[in-house]
This record gives sequence, C-alpha cells and structure tokens, in this order.
Amino acid sequence: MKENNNHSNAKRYGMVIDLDKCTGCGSCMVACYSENNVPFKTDETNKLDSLNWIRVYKISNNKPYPHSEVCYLPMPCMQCDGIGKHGHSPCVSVCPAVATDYDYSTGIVSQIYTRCFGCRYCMAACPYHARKFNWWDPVWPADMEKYLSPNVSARMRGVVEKCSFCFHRYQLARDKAYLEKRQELAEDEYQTACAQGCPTGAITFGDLNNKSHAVYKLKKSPTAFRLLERLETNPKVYYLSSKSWVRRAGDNYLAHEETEKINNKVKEPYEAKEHL
Amino acid sequence: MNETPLIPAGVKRCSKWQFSLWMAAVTAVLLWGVYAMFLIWYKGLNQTNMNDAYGFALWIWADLAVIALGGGAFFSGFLTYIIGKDELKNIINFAVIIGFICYSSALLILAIDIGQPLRGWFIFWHANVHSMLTEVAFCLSCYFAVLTIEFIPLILENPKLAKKPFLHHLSHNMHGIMAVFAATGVFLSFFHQGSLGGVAGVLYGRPFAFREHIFIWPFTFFLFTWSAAACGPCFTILVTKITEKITGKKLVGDAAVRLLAKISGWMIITYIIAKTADTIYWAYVTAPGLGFTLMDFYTSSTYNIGLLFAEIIVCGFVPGLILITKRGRESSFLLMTAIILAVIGVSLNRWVMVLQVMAVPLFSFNEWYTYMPSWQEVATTVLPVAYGLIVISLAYRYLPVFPQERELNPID
Amino acid sequence: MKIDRRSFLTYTTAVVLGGAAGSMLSPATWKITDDIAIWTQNWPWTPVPEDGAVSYKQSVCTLCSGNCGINVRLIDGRPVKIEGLKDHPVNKGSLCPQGFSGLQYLYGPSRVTAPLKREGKRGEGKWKKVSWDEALAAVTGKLAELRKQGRPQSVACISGSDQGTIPNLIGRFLNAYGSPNFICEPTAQDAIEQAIYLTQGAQGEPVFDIENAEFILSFGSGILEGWGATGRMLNLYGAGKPARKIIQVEPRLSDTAAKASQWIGINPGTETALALGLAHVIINESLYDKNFVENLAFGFDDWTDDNGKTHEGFAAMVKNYAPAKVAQITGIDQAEIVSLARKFARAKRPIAVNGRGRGFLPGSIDESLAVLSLNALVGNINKTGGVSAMPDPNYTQWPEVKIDEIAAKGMQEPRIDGAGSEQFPNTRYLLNRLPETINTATGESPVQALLVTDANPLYTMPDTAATKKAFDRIPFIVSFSPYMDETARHADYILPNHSYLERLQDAPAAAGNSLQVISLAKPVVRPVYETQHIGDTFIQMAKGLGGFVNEAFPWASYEKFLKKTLADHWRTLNRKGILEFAHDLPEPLAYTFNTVSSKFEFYPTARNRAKQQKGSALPAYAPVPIEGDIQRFKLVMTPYDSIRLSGGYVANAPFMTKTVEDTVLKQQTSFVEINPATARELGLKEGGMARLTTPKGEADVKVHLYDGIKPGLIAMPRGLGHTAYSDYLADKGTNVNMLIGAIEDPGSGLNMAWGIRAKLTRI
Amino acid sequence: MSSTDKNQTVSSEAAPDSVTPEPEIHDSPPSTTSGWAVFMFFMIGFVGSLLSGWILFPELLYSKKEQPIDFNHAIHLDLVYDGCNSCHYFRDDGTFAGVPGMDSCVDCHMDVMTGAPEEVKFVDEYVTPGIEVPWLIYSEQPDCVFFSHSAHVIGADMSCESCHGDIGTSTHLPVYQENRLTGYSRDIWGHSISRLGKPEPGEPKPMKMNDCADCHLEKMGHKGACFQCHK
Repeated sequence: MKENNNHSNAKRYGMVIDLDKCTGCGSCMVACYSENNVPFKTDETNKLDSLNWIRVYKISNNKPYPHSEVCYLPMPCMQCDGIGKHGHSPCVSVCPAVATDYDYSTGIVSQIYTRCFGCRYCMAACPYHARKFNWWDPVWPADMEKYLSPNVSARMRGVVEKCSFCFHRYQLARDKAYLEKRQELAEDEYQTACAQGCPTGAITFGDLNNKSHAVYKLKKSPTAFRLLERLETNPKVYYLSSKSWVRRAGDNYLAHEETEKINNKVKEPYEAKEHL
Repeated sequence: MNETPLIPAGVKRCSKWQFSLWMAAVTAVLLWGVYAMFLIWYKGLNQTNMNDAYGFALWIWADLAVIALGGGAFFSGFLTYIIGKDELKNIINFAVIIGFICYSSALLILAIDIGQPLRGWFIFWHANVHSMLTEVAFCLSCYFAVLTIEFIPLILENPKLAKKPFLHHLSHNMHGIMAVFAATGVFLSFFHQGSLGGVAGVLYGRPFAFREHIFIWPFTFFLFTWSAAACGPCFTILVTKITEKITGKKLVGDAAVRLLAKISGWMIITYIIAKTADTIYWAYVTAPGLGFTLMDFYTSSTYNIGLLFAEIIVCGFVPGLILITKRGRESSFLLMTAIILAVIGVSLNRWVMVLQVMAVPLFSFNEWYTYMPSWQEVATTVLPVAYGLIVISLAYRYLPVFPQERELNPID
Repeated sequence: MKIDRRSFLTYTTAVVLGGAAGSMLSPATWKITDDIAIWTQNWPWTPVPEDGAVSYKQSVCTLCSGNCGINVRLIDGRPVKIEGLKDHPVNKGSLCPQGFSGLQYLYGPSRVTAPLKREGKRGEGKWKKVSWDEALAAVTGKLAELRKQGRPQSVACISGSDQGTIPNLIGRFLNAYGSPNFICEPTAQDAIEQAIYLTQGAQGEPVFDIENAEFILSFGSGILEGWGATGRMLNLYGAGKPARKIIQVEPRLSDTAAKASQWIGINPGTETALALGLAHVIINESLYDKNFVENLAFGFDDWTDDNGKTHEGFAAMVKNYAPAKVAQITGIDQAEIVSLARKFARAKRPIAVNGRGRGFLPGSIDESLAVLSLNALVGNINKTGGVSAMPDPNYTQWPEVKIDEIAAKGMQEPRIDGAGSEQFPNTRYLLNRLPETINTATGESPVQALLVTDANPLYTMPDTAATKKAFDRIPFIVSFSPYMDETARHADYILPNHSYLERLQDAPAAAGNSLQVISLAKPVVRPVYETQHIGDTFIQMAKGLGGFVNEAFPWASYEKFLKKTLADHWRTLNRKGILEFAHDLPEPLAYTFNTVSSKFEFYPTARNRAKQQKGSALPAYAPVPIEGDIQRFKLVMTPYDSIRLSGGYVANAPFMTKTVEDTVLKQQTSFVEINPATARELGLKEGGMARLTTPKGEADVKVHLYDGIKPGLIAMPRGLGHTAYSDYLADKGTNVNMLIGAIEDPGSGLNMAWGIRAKLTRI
Repeated sequence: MSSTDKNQTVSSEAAPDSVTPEPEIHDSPPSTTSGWAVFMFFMIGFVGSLLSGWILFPELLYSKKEQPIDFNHAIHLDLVYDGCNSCHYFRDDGTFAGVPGMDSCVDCHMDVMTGAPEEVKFVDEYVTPGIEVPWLIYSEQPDCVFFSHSAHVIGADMSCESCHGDIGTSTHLPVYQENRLTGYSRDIWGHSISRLGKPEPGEPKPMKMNDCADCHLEKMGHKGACFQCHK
C-alpha cells in the first residue's frame, strides 16, 4: 500500500450531492443497477440483504405534523481517503487478501470479486454500510441475462461488492483517450451512471483536485458536509444542504456541540494538505 | 489372540456399550452440525441469518471465544515449561487437548464462515500484511500446528501405539523438546490473541470497537491476549471439573488446580483493571471525540449498560477477587463460581466486541441492528462442542491424559 | 513376502505417505488448488455478458404517457442500458426510475411470449399457446358473430390512451365495426380538460407552462412523483431557477411537499374551499389582474341572462369563502391563507395546478374550476407561464371511414358508460361507470366482448371486486397486453403486443406539456418473442372481418399506415425523431375564447346547471360524500403515489420494486402511514400489524408512523398488491384500489373520490 | 464417562489389573513388516505421485480442441496493408475489436477464392449460411479482466508479438487446449505446467495476473492498482 507520490497529476474523483435538489425518485439506484449488472431477488424488502451500490435513505427532522420535514440522502460508497488521507480507508486496511485497494491515481477504492473470499471484514469496518454481500447466486430470470453489460463482471455468491464510481467508464474513457493520444480526460468523459442519471442534476461528479471541475468549487460551499466526518474516514462524497438539521444528521454530535464548529475543526487539518 | 489393551493400564473405564451409547449420542449432535455445515457449503451463506449489517456474527464470536478459552493451552504451557511450575504438569496434557479442540474448531468455523471456502487460501497467498485478520490466520494456523505437535506425543502414549519402538521413542523425544514448542506457542499466541483483539480495535469506522493505539496496536490487542491468558486456564479447570464430575473421579490434584486458579485470579484482576482503565479512557476521551457518549452505545434493550456491568464487575472483579484469596480457591463452590464467571466474562467480552459492534447504529437516523442466528448457524456452532466432547472422551478413555489419575483413584 | 492384515495396513500407509510427499513436489497439487479457486471465479452459472461494439439508438419511453426521449446503449445490437435523451424537448435527458428499468420490460417472466388461449377457468392462469392465425381467427370470429347478430355496440374497448395513431386506429376499427364504446382510462386531466372547456370553450389537452412559471401553487399534485411527464417535471425541478417557488398544499408530506418551498397541510378533500378562499382574499384585497378580469372575462360580477334572470357572479360567490370559514374547513391557519393568497397574487408568474398525486383520479369539476379561476384571477390564461388548452396538433391525415348499415346502427346506440349523454354532455369517457352498468343490467351483459389495450382495469379501477364481477359477466375478453397483467390473466385470449422497445409508434407528449411535441418511438431491437404490433393485429382483424371494416384499413401493416397517415411529416419525424409544433400564444389572439360570451367564463355557462348547488354553475365547495359510516369508520384513508411505484397500467419492474423502502413494503405486506398521535390512540406501534377496513373491503397491513401526515388520516401506497405478472411483483402488499370506490361527480360523471372512510385495528 | 457410578465395571477393552505399564511380548505372530519394504512402498507412492503429477496430470487437465477452421495467418498477413491491425483493429471508441467477425471476412470470401479445402469449408459452413465462426481464443481473459489494448499498443507502443508471439506468421492454428476445471486456454497459464522457465522466442507469453504484474513492475516500477485491469 505504498503511496505513489510520483503521480503529480493524480486525481481524486469525488462526488457532490446536492440534497436540496434530490427528490428521492430513485433513478440513481436504478441507473446504477442497470449500469452495473446488479441482480435482484423476488423479495428485496430486507434492505440488509439487498444489493445496492447506492441507497437513498429518507431522513426526518422528527418534528410533529405539520412541522415535519424529510430529506433524501443518497449514499454510494464514500471512496474514503482514510485516516490521514493516505488511502488507508477503513475497508482497504482490513481486507486480508487485498481484494480491495486504494488506487492512488484516481482515489477510487476497488473491489475485486474474484479475489474476495467473503470474510466480510470490510463490511464490519465500513461505517456507511456501503459494502454488500452476495448472499445468493445472482439469477436473471427469463432471458434477462441478455441485457447484462459486458463492462462490469457479474458477481458470484459469497463475495462482497460495492459502488466502484463506475470505474469501467473511466477505463473506457481512457481507452478512447489512448486512441486519440491524449493524457487527460475531459470532465464529461468520465461520469458515473448515477450522476448522469440523476434527473434533477443533484449529483455532480469529477476530480476534486481539478480546479476546472464543478466538484472542486461545490465541495467548498459553506453548506457542504460529509458523512461521519469525525471518524476521519475522509470520504470523497460531499453533500450540500441548506438545512442545518440535515447537516447535523450527517454525523454524531454531543448535545452541546455545534455542528458547524465541529465540522470545520474536523475538516481543516486535512483540507490544508489537499494537494498531496 | 491376546491384543495389547487400548486402554492405559491401571485405570478404570466404563463399559464398551456405555461408551458406545455416549458416543452415539454425541455423534448424533455432531452429524447435525455436519449436515448444517454441508448445507452452508452447498447453498451458501444465505443459510445464515447474517446480513449486510451483521457481516460478523455468531461464528466470529464463537471463533474469538474458543480461541480465548483455548488460551489455557498456551498459558499453562508457558507456566509449566518456561516458568517451571512443575505442579501444572498434572493438567498440562488436558490443557493441550482443550487447546487443540478449540483451535481446530476455530479453523473449521472460519472455513464455514467465509463466502468462498475454496478461495480461503488467498489469505495466505495474497496476504495483506496490514490486516489483523491476516495476522490471525497465520498465527492461528501455525499455533494449531504447534498444538498438534504437542498433542502427538500424548497420542503415542496409547499402550497399543507405544508398543512400537519407533513411535515410543518419537513420543519420548518429543516430550523432551516440548519446551521449545511451548515457547513457540506462547509467542504465536501472544500475537494472534492480540490480533483478534486488533480485529475489532482497528475499526476506526466503528466507534464502539475502536481503541487508541500503542505503537501499531490498539489497546484491545493487549487486552485480548491478557484476558485469554487469564480466563483460558479457568476454562481448562472448568472442563477438568466437568470431566471429573462425569467420570466420578478426581483426575487432577487440588494443588495443581489451585495453583492455576491463583495465577488465573491475579491475571484476571490485573486484566480487569486494565480493561476498566481502557473503558474509562474510551468512554471519556475516544468516544466523545467522535460524537458519542458512553450511553449512546447502550440504548438498545438487548445491549444495555447492564452488559458492561456484567462484564467488568460480575464476570471480572468478582471471579478475580475470589481466585486471589486462598479461601476462595479452597471452597469448591466459590472456585466453581469464579471459574464459570470468568469463562462467561471472557465470552461476553468477545460477544460485545463482535456483535455489539455490528448492532450500534452509526447514524442518528438508523435504528439498532438486530440479529438472531439461524438453526444452521447454531448447529455449526454446536458442532465443535460435540466434536470436543468426542475428542475428550476418546482421549480420556485411551490416553494417559491425567498423570495423577492412578494415584488418586487406586483400583482395588 | 507374506502380507498379512497388519503389514498390508502398514504398506498402504507407506504408499499414501509417499504419495503425499511426492504430491508436494508435483505441480498437480498446486495447480488443482489454483484451478479450483479459478473455477469458483468462473462458475458456469454466473453469466458472462458478451462483449462487442457499442452503439446507441434513440427512441421514446412509452411506459407511461410522459413519452420522454431515451437513448439506448447496445452492445452488438443487444440493448444493455437505457438513459435519458439529452436533446429531447420533453425531458432533456432526465428519466424516472421506471424509464431506467426499461430493459426489464423487454425480457422477463412477466412477458406474454406468444398468443395464448385460456384453458382453465378464468384467471386460473392455465393457457394454451396458439398460433397468431388461430388467435386472430378466434377473435375476429367472435366479433363477426356479434355483428351478424346486429349488436356491434356490445363490443367495448378499454384503452390506456386516446393520443397518437394507435388508439385512433383502434377507434377507427370500432367505428367501422359499429361500436361507440371506445373507453379511455380516467385521469385527472379529464376534469381539468373539462374545466378548461367550460371556461374557455377550448377542447384539448391542458397545458401548464411550468417551464416559465415562477410560483407554483400545487393543490396536491405530485409534481415530483409522476404528475404529467415525469422526466419533464424532474428536469424542470433540477434546472429550477432559484426564484422558482413551489407551494404544496396536501394533507401528507409527499416527496413534492418535502421538496417544495413550503408545505401546507390541509384537510383532505377541501382543496376547492381553499382555492375559493384564496380567490376571496385576492378579490377582497383587489390583487387580481384587472385587465383580464374586466376585459377578457365573463361572470366575475353578477350578470343577467337573456331571460332577465340575475345570476350571482364569481366575486359575489367567493364572499362565502372568508378566510375564517375556509380555515375551519381546511384546517389551515387563517393568516396562512391570507398570506398565501397575497404571495400568489403578487408573484411574478404564478400558476395554480391540480390533479392529485400522479393524477389517477379525475376529481371534481368544481375543484378544477376553482383552481382554474384562481389562474384566471391573476390573468394567467393562455399565456407564457400559464394555463391553456393544447390545440389539436393535426399531424395525421386519415381517409374517411365508410360504414355499413350495421355499423351505422351500432354507432347510434348510446355509449355504455353514459359519457356524452344528456346527463354528462361534456365528458368523453366514463370507465368508472362501466362495472355498475354491467352489474345492474338485467339479462345478459350489455358488453359481450371486451378488448383491452394498454390498460389494466382489473388492477387500476377502484372497487376491484365490483370490476371483477362485471368482467365475469362479459363472455369474451381479449387482452393485447405484452405483459401478464391482471386483466390479461383474466382474459380469454391474449394477443400480445410488442413491448415498447420493439414497437414503432408515434408518441405525442403528455398532457400538461407546454410544447407540442410528437416523438417517434422506434424499435431498438427486433421482437424477442412471438408478439405482434397491436396496429398490425387490428389491421389483420379488420381484414378478417371483411367488408367495410376491411375497406377502412387499406394498409398492409402499421408501418405503412403510419407513413401514409403522417404523410409529409413522416420524413421529418423519422429523421429527427420528433415533430415540434409551435404553440405560440400571440397576445390578442390568445384571448379569443370559444365560449358563449367569447370571454373566459368565471361563470361557466356551458355547465349543466341543474346539477349544481342553487342552480348556479359557479364552482362551489361541497364535501365529497366519501363512502362509509362515520361512526363505524372513524378514520379516512387516501391513496398516495410514489415515483418508485407504478400505479398505472405498466406495473413495476423488479428494479423499481427493489428501490421501494422497507417502510412501504415488507415481504408480502404493505404499510399504511399514520400520524404517531393517531397510532397512540389506536395502540399501534411502528411496524405493527393492523387490519384496515373500508366499506369496500379489508386488508392486513403494517403500520408506519409518519410525522408528515395529518392526524386521523391513513395513507396507503398505490401500485402494490398485484396478483398477476411474476414472482417479482405478485402478492406483494395490498392493492389500494381494492379498498376504495368511485363517487360520481353529479355534473361530469367522473370519479371525484379522493379517499374513503376507514378503520384501523391492531391485530 | 457415561456413568458416575464409582463401582463401574472394568471394561473388556481395559487392561487387566495385573498388567504392568511396560509393553510386553504377546502371543501374536511377529510382524512381517520390514523396514526396507516400508521404504519401498513409500518410494512407490512418492515416485508414482511425482510421475502422475508431472506427466499424466497435464494430459488429463487439458482437453484438446481443434479450431473450426484452420486459419492461415501468414497468407492473410501478406495480403493486407496494415499488418495485424487490418483485421484486429481498434474501434473508434478506443476499444479493441479482437477476433474479427464475419463482416471482415466476407469482403473477400463472399465466394471461394483459392479453393483451398479449409477455405471451401469456411465458405460453405459459415459464409453462405451467415454464421459467425466460433473461434477458440487462445488469449481469452476471464470476465473479471479489463485488458486495455489501447493502453498497451498505443499508449506503450508495444507490438502484438510481444505478448502473442509470432502467431501472425503461422500457417496453421495450434491446437487449442482448454483447462477442464477453469475453462481457460492453456496459453494463459503457459505451456510449462510448472510455470518455470521462459517461453521460447515466438511463443505467446503466459497471461496470468502475475505475468502482467511482473511486466508492470519491471516497466512501470509498480504493479498497479487492482482497477487498472479489473472490472
């Protein structure tokens, strides 16, 4: 897990999800299912054995009618940079067989189904429940196999899977760039299926290190926050919300603590060394 | 034809049919577990009630618990061969057998627990040296090998096998170098018991489990080693006492038991003080830094603060204090109470460090996660118990496990 | 060497040990270990999708009436992913979860893969696969027989839509055949359309120019949950100018309410009162558009008719709706009402919209009139950002139909559903009246053969039991559905249509759109199963019937027909995929109304007055007499729509059901939402089981406590409780339609029910 | 163990009371096992296991399959203008088309050109009925692999031969050997069952992940991240 500092132009792909724009329609989930060959079962109501690379949670301010408010919160894999931003994401550091690693050139946390032997330690380590286990063999009934995409391999039972930030799209975009003898990808050349599929444009995706990418500015918004930041997992998925109760729901606070104060305290030491 | 007897000389054993009946009963339970095991291998882990929130559940607890309880082997070995507590030679054989059972069970459960058993060897071949689980797998396997080596000379002491000069000498020579293996075992155990503590302690995404580090190891690393050393011998004593109860014979002299109990008592007391310190530091420094109060971790009806009290006071200080007092050790009731509490205590510790870690919700909008094992999980967890009973029964019947048996139970 | 038992054992052990030692040094052991692991990585039962060249095909998603543009990714001609089409004027690249699930409608266990003939009892699910020739012969045989008996009017067709060439082709078929009974499934648009007709004299789909509105006052419309074209509304929301405000008036905190600038909880069914109350404030404070009201509207002030009788005008009428009274009716704070009225009237480009949820229920004409009047008060009629009626695009050219005597006689018969009759002169279809008509008919059913296209009435119609009873009385039912839906399952023959991705058709944009767009849905893949385009099926049926019916269909196939009918437009449509008609509303011209007064009629003179309160045609609030004894049923249940649940004809794909939350459906059981306060009174807990009883039926449900719902109200999701399709959908939850009934609007005959009385008891 | 009765009977299995712990001589006939014999049997097992592992096992592990048509690369290579790329080309989106489909062949082979038996077979069995040839692909990677030809051929300017050997100049297609357990081509593992030694010049390179990683380590200084080549 040696960090490769030679990557002067290393990218840190990340996402900014504007919760004010998210209507909870679920298009991101379905766009993801169909992009990534996510299987389905006859009963998907147990959300704890349902394969979802991005799950939209519905959270509430818990105030009585008519002061009640709800907010939808899409949660893909946070692609954590890990404690100290060295790529030691909670899951990567625990996998005993290097079935998941941190790609220093993109900041994306991989999951290799053929390497994984299903110990589920990474699931225990991930505070976001972003990792899902294939409890069953996938089944695509009545010819449905025919719609499977060749760009993402189907998973066998007994292995862990998770959101890959549609890494195959990066691979394909790179293929094209090689053909055209380019080194760099344009912002729109590599977009995740959920970002592309979000009908209200709530999801923005790009290189957090690249000043010309939309995410670079968005993540600096005063209403930006990340989930469970205090754990120092350093997620690369940012959220925007104009509602303070939503921002507070994104992490744990002691009763007397103020959301923004803690947020800034947690953020700063790492934001300072942004460019590593 | 007058065969060499299978049963060691000078001891009484129950009749063949009694033994067969007993073995048949235990084997039935074993087969139930084996059936569940094959069901899981064939159909996959959907046979369990684990889920994406409970990736680690009953099995991992069983693993951690049996390894902690099997810790009696390495610690008794350490005391016997390295510290030179000769008195403990009267119980070391049994400690080794219990350790062997525990460790082989742990490996078996791991083989059932993984989603792709046929790829299990990836943990060695494609090892990630940063993972605590890798450390566990390596040390566990190595120590299991050591235990096997420690067990072999005892097996070779079976009258029928000992008749062959080669085997007899092998056994004798192996005994001679047992200290070397004991030392190796202690070294390996220190690491894998610790690593098992590390398994939970390094999870910095899980505030309930996460502990601050000393050098590269979280506190739990040391607490696990220590608690295994403290409570493992209690389990050895407990199994000895149960065996004595069932056979109706005294098998190990009081001196050995009391010595082990005394050492255990001091270990427990020191462990629980360390554990208390760790808990206080975690409750007042670590957790609040992550936005949690201690009580946030105990708001469920299952996982309430009573568990912490039970673990530290009832199953920690109480047995510790009993065992360090002479009267406590000499009263058979108090001794039994203490060793049972200690065994429960360490098991409880492993339980919360696995299952409560999974149960605690990390987001304010999530509920506590609940889990109830499926029968397949229960059967495969009972499987090692049945297996252990069979191994102990066979060993007791055919091997000279207890050096003091003949002396304590003279046959008229 | 003598070998006894013991030495044999020893030697065997030696061989085994030797073999074991040798195997450590042979590649076999290690390679097999590796290969077994590799075997697990390539289990033959885990599919390996075939790779190939990528291409894209553009088409239209016709899974709902929204008709959003889609871009289909194909690998070597095999569709693998559906995405929104960026350049499509309707959705501009946005797509709803159903649209993304599209490929699960192409394949899958719900598909009817060949023509089927019923074998067992109706609904039993026993089928015999038959050839297309046999199926067509059987259906045309039956139709020919009824014609021969001189009662072609006993053939009815239930259609999901009347827009585009396919429904028109079917309508033409019925016309030539001799049946007036082409019945379209009801939507909220029916009432709005009628209100627009009554006030403006314009017949056509309602247009809400949301694109250009800046203050949207929604009376319970699920703007973000599938109201109108889902892709369009989501896109508009996302691209929303920061100035755009949405005020959602609804008794439940829906997704739309959650995302609105303001949510106003209201007593269910009192929207009309609120609209009139707002009008009261606007008029009282003189905030209305004087130019429009004074110069372009009629019936605002009291007026005298030709007979010299004086009628109360709109302004005088709304005096009855003072904020204090409206507050009492609606449960909204008085100050809130006044403030909302001011905000609405002062907003730069306000628009008021209605149609509950996704608009499955038409609602009362009064409500639509009241909301429309609110728009008129701010002069928001026929202008940018306003409400208007879409003129007929008129893009098709049809040869005239010549009909024979039998057909002529049949066509003169009154419609079975009573639409267009003296009683309901302005209503076109009244499907909700069909079951009762059939069930109360003496002798045999007035419907002898029922054709069902793009519709699933056995699921979507209220009071499922009555509908099923009526269907049981119909001797011959033919479904043209590509899916084994509830109605298809209950049919005698299924002549399966292509699924939408295999089908060619024109697709006019959904009601509500401000742009007049006709898209061309092109097949993206060759038919996967033995299905046939419904257009071809009807053309072949016409051929089978012969005579004038055959002559009305001078085309060899639907494709040829489409090209002919579109005439000059075909080339553009085929090349560009869309036809866009300018829907400009140049100022003075826009305000010529086709009413008696040639003005916008606050007082809709064309309305059947006799049915109204005090003989006035003005909108008025009267509580909808929802079914049930208030003593027995203390609570009120109302269906709600979710964008993740299709309540309409094309049911959920597995992917959509997968997104449904576990507080909506758990295993086989639906949840109802109730306020925690209500739950406390009933002794119910989160996730607890309860029996929901309504005058129409009962169901066991789970309870989800939701702060966002008015106390006393029970909300139940629409779109669950299917009994047909496949294991991925059937027997999941309760169909809310089973528990509710229809209530006829006395003026229009449309179903104006919004809920039903109900009881919830712990079990 | 089954009884707590202190007065349990002595089992028939048990040694009689009088027996001393010393092993003693019994009446049973002396064992016929001799040390040499044991060693001999051990060696039989040992050598047998070695022989079957090294010689028999590879024969059993792989099934041999003939290609549907014995394609002559050399002839074709002479006739095309752009070398391998003429048929094994990059698509416009940068993906590699791999083994050409029928559409590449029919331009020339609409009818039989040379009358060579394999060509006649090709035209009769595949071209005329319009069926794609089910070629067996020697370097077919499993589904989990994303191999970027453009990164290697264009990005790193590698020649086809550097991995595929000189198949391009061959006149016959080699026999395809399929691993019965994994379904992989033998070329992936490499023809040496022990994976010792290097392939002969002109032979295709083994293509297991370790081979990729070794080359990357050598050329790039690191093995690369998982997602570089996995999907």
